[in-house]
Amino acid sequence: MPYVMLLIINAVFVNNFVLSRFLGICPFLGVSRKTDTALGMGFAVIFVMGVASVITYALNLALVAAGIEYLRTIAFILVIACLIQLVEIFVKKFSPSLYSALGVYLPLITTNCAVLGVAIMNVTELATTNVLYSFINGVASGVGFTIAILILAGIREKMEVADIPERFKGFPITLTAASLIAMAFAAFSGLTF
Amino acid sequence: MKRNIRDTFEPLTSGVIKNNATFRLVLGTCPTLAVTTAALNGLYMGLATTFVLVCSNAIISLLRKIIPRKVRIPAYILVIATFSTIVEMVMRKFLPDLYEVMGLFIALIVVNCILLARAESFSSLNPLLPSVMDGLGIGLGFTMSLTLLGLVREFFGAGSFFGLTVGFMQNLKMTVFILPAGGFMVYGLMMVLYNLVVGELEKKIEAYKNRKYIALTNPLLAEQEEAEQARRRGLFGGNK
Amino acid sequence: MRKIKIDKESIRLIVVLAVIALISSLLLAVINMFTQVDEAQKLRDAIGEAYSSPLTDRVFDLSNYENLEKTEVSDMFEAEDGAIIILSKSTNCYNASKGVQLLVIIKEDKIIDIISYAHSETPGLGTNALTDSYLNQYCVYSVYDFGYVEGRLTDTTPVGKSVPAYTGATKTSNGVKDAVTAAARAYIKLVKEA
Amino acid sequence: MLEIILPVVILTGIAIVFAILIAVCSVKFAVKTDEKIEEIEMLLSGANCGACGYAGCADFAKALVEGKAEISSCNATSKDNKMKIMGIIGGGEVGEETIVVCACCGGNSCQDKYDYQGYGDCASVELLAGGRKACYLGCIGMSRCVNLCPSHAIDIVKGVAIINQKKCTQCGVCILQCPKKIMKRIPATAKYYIACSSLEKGKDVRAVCKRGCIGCGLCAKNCPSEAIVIKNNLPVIDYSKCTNCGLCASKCPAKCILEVKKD
Repeated sequence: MPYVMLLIINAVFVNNFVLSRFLGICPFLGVSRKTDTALGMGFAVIFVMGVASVITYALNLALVAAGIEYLRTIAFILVIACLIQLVEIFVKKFSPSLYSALGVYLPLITTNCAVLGVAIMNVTELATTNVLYSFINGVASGVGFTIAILILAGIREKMEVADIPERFKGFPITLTAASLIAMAFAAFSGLTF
Repeated sequence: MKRNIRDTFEPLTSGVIKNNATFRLVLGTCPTLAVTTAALNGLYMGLATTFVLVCSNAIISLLRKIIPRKVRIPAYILVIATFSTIVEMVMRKFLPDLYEVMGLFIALIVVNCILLARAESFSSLNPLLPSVMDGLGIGLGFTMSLTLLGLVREFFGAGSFFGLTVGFMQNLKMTVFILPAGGFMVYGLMMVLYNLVVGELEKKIEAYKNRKYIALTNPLLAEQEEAEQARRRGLFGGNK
Repeated sequence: MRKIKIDKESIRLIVVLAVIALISSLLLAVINMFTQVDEAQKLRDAIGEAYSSPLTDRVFDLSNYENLEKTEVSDMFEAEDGAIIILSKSTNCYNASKGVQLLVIIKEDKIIDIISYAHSETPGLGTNALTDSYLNQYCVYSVYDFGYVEGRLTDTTPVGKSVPAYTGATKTSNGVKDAVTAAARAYIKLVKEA
Repeated sequence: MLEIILPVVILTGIAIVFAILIAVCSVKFAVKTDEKIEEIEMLLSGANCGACGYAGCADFAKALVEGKAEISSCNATSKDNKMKIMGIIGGGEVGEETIVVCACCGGNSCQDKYDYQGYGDCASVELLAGGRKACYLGCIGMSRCVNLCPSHAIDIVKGVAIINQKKCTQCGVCILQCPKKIMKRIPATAKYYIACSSLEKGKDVRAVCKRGCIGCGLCAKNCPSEAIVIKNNLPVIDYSKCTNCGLCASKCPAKCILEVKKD
């Protein structure tokens, strides 16, 4: 049990996927305009990361057994792309509003480095023999991603009404805000396990 | 519609400045922040990405009529991943020392959003040559902005310039620029600078084009314009 | 489940994706065949470069050697002049996909040279702790200076003898320290006590 | 041989499994979008300018299919596309092709009532006693239309707005936004237009603006096809009769009948 807690704290705070490992920045900047779309995006990423972790874990066993390590990246990203396609179909069917809000950014989750990053990290660094740990790590990283994107979305909503210099409007001010959040999260880098 | 020569080369020029991937389209930000801890890394990453981007754009534009809409993303991703894995394998065998330096970046290319974004928005809708041009343009624009970012972060963060340490910066260097926080900040500020410079430039060109066009339509205005020019030339001693 | 009508569209969808996957995997498999890098040969070349004297063909039995936590000693060679060359890998660093792999050369219980063989640390940040100038700081120590509690890697190196971590690359420095400690322990276990 | 077959089997296996899954799901969870909407959306200009009163071309296409909107309310789409769209939804009339011009050529040659030092564009100046220009219907020249034009086709030259017909998509945003309402539509075939909209008598116009139309009626007298009629001191061209001969423009003493150039 303590190992799991450490795993979660590590994935959410210490090695937060967006703020310290620089993965998944495109949707992080793109979709964080409003908190509800950010939340929708966060849940989609959590779902995909969780399922992807389990499937890629099993897939990796097959690849290692077959001895074809080089296929790992392409197999993983194919699985993730198909998963995203399924998520897109479900979201389009069951919540059109979220679908129109996410819109162009839903396919971008596919190339989302975070999802592939989790998949590969589960296999290389974590190298656990227990699929449950990689699932928990996937979900925890998704939660870390959601927390980061929610914080930024909250700030960006405040910034809509703030008086920002002309040139800073749009992405530059978002990046500066993200930089401050990253600085805050850097405080967690002390507690390693 | 027939694509004249200007149209096919237009994506190349517009890719570099007008819709530069890093500063204008804000794509491929993951490797941009992760890799630009040094200018050389930015350069290598940019070149590697350009190569894979051009090849994948070419193949995807060839296959665009065959790939059905519903499964377009997995198909594009397969093409992109295949190319970058091939590049990594070939480089590992035949260029070991270059692979030693760039090995890490090649693996990062697969997750680069630019490739899929360009595949989805451009090369899956246009014939071969414009797609290749677009790949080249966006790639070179990406390389330029990555090297620029790498330069700034390396100079302030590690006090070195393309790897050679700069004397006076040694006791001034702030490693925060190398860390993620610095990365975001430098990226934001550079974007402001970029928009400032390129924005003004474009406005001037736009105004000039409109002005030239308007002189045609409105003879009286044209005369006033010439009178204005002559007065100004008279005022400043008139160049030859 | 009501009968899904198999229309031409979904058939085409499956066929196209399968064909693309087939072609790309075929391509990759073939290219991989031709670009198989012979790891052992690469290692021997690296050792040849790093250490002048030729290697004897003495083989160390590493199969039942129990590695320390998060480290792995993958190869050990003996040079003719008695020096032992160990390739040790540690994953207690920033990016563990390739970890930190060091070639540690030990002669008469003293570490005489350390070379970084392979790593996947962030360029410009982690690589500062893998430069020769930083690694040479370890070359003053003997094999016995690296403490370890049986099976569990601890930082019990005697005070004053430990090498300070490189600021800004603490995780990589820890990786280097663990790799060197693992190499030292392997040397003691397999060479001295064997 | 095995190293070749194994990876191929594994990767193709994954691809087939997921492709089947996607095919099944896309059929089972198909959202009934009327493909007519997509078809129409392809034909529309895609400028998303909003002049038709809908959020974008997608909304406009849906409204068209449901019969709530008329194709003629969109000016940005080309004529033959409109015909095709009419074919799809069967009905509605095309509405003739038009271009947009600015019915004023005063600008700096028109005196100011006061010197405006504040923020904002034409709309804010308009709140202050009907704008800074002495002529009530003169172009204020604070580039509100320039900023709002989606295709950057308008430019303020010598204080008056000029529309670059090459870039203009006739979306009509400037017509909606101009506080003075002096942007007007003329048939695409027209070559000449009256670049003034002042209804004052000649004496008052000339006192305020050097370029305004003094309502002398020379253009009406000299027009061979009697296409021009003077209504309260301002000539109005009846474009059905106008043969684009250009006589009126040459005869006009104030030179405020301008030619439209689309090269």
